[in-house]
Amino acid sequence: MSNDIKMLHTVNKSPFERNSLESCLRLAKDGSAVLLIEDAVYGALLNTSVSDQVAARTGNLRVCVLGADLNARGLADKPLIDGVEIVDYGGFVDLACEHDTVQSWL
Amino acid sequence: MSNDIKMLHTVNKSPFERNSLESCLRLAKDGSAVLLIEDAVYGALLNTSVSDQVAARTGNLRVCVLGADLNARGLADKPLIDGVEIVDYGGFVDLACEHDTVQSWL
Amino acid sequence: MKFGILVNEGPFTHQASDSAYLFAKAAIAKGHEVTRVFFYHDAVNNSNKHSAPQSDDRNLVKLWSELGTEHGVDLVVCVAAALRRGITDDLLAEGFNISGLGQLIEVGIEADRLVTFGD
Amino acid sequence: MKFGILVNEGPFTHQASDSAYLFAKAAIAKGHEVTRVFFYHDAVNNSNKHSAPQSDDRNLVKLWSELGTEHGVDLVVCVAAALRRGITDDLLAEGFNISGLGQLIEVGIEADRLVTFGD
Amino acid sequence: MADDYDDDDDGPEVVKRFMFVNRKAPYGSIYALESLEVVLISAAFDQDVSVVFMDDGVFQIKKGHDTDGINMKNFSKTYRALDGYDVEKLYVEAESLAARGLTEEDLIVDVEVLSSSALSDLMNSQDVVISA
Amino acid sequence: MADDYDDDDDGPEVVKRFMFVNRKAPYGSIYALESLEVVLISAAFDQDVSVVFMDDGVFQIKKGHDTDGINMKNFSKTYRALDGYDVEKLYVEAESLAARGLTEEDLIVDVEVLSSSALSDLMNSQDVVISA
Repeated sequence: MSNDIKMLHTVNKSPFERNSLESCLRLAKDGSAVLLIEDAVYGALLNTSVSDQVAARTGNLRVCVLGADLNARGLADKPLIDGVEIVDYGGFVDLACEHDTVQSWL
Repeated sequence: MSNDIKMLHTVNKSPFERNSLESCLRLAKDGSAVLLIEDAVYGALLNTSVSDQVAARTGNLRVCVLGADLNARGLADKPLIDGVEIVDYGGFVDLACEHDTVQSWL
Repeated sequence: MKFGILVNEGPFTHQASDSAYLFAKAAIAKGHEVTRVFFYHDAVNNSNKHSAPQSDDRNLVKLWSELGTEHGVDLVVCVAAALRRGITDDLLAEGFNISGLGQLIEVGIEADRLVTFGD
Repeated sequence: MKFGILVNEGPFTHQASDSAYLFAKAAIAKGHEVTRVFFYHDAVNNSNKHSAPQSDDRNLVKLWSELGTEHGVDLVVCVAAALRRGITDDLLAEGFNISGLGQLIEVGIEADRLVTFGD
Repeated sequence: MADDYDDDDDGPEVVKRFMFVNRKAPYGSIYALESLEVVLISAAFDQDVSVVFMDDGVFQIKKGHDTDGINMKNFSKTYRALDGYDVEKLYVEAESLAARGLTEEDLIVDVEVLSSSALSDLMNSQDVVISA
Repeated sequence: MADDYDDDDDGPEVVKRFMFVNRKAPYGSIYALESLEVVLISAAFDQDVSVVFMDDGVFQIKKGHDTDGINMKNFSKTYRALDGYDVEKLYVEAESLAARGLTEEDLIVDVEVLSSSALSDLMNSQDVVISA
């Protein structure tokens, strides 16, 4: 579309429990950013039953994960999917600024 | 196990949104009853992406669905999976009496 | 048969409280006893007497109060969960009382069945 | 940049209110403006001044109040959602005000970004 | 307490593209009902409003709701009133319908059924996206 | 307001088998923390208590929680204190661990790892099952 804007998608639910990450990945357009926060940070882990689903989009989406939520859940020592960036709350704010619209997948 | 009791499992979440029906079906022992209430009544419908998962257990589980919740959601006209029984709130109470323990999959 | 009921969610936001209420009513209608309803987590908000839903909507706080007073159902609001969420004695509708989590374990022991409604 | 924030859940039960608060703080720390936080659905419970979490836990109601008064953030509690849930003017912590849903659309129009936190 | 409705005259002049995304089933939680209330209010602001039903949100507009047995208000007719508020752009994701065994015939309002990919394009043309 | 803890002496004499089933991730919602509070109280009643971690509940007992960055209380050490309350029967579903890329080494407490089928048998021997 000619009037395309840049979108930041946030997801906050565990991909093992709910379908919100799956729906976000289905609808997020190439070139968009996806930020995993709260219980969605589990979606950034390597070697889980949902890793492949996320890894399949890291080539054409910018996938980020909130470090504070990763650390809270004791995941600092766990390998993440290749290409996933860790950001802090300031980075979350920057992402929101850099994109025209923020959509939350609740 | 020798001290086996009879269980009623209730599920109240949509199987399209959450994993609770799937977990319930994985853990429910043959001979138990499963009652679908609230948004879980969608799990009783035929011809959906989760119908097969439920139909695979109707042979060895008693699967019931709360009629009041089906009707609320406009599903009275929709075909249900073979073997699924519709019960009313009185039937819910009876099921709870007939089984020794009630487990809610929230 | 003696039923205990555990409710985990506040009124309106989730159907849990509605379902619990209709289950309790059906059990009483069938001649069973509902000895206690325990309100935990956000369910403590079921006791807020200021709840004023639209006139064509059900008023769950009032329905629970009536059930409690008419049928002698003990409506227990968990003190720890209530403190966190700002539910104080001043806010309690008729029939509700604030007490400890021990009341949940107790009804689990004493009732024939404990049925949970939540999110 | 001007941010509007929509919060959909009460304090404690879901992390949404915590995340929204930390996002608002980070935005302000970076020199942005948070013009309004709109509390909808169960988020109206964020304004209950009687909330008394354990002493070693965060007190979200207080944190929001401070953010509102220190940084001029308009803390709007939706009137329709509040009525249903029994949140009255008497319960409001400092800095919160009850107003209509129009305030949400208005901040959506006026802010550069609207960011939602919910369940 | 302020009035729930703002006068059109008081509204800001900017016209933004607002999209409301409904992904949750009705009655099991209040999000469907309270989100509909936001859509109705938005109509008073003369913005460019779209409403999307996807995932379990498609169940919100299933025909034939009858809530007598659960003691809750049946608000499904309100979707039919959206037209009267000039909220005319209603979209449904085709994949969500199919997974739930539904077709357009099952829906209480006229909608435009879009593929995921077409819906994705539409989302990427919005200024504000509100979901619950 | 009643005291949060009942004296052992006042408790009923019946011993029932109580199972607490934890299926939700910590911090994203309060269920993990408030459910742990119920388990602790149950210890005062001299019942036969089991605690199960399955689905996202296994994340509750992942090692190394550090909640400084989210301003929430880290309650994971309390699971290690359960032993002191004579709550010793902790079970984890093997399938849940595997799907999440975790092993017993990742857990902060000693648990018995059970297959779905063994866990199913255990559930079917309980008098009261409480989940949140």
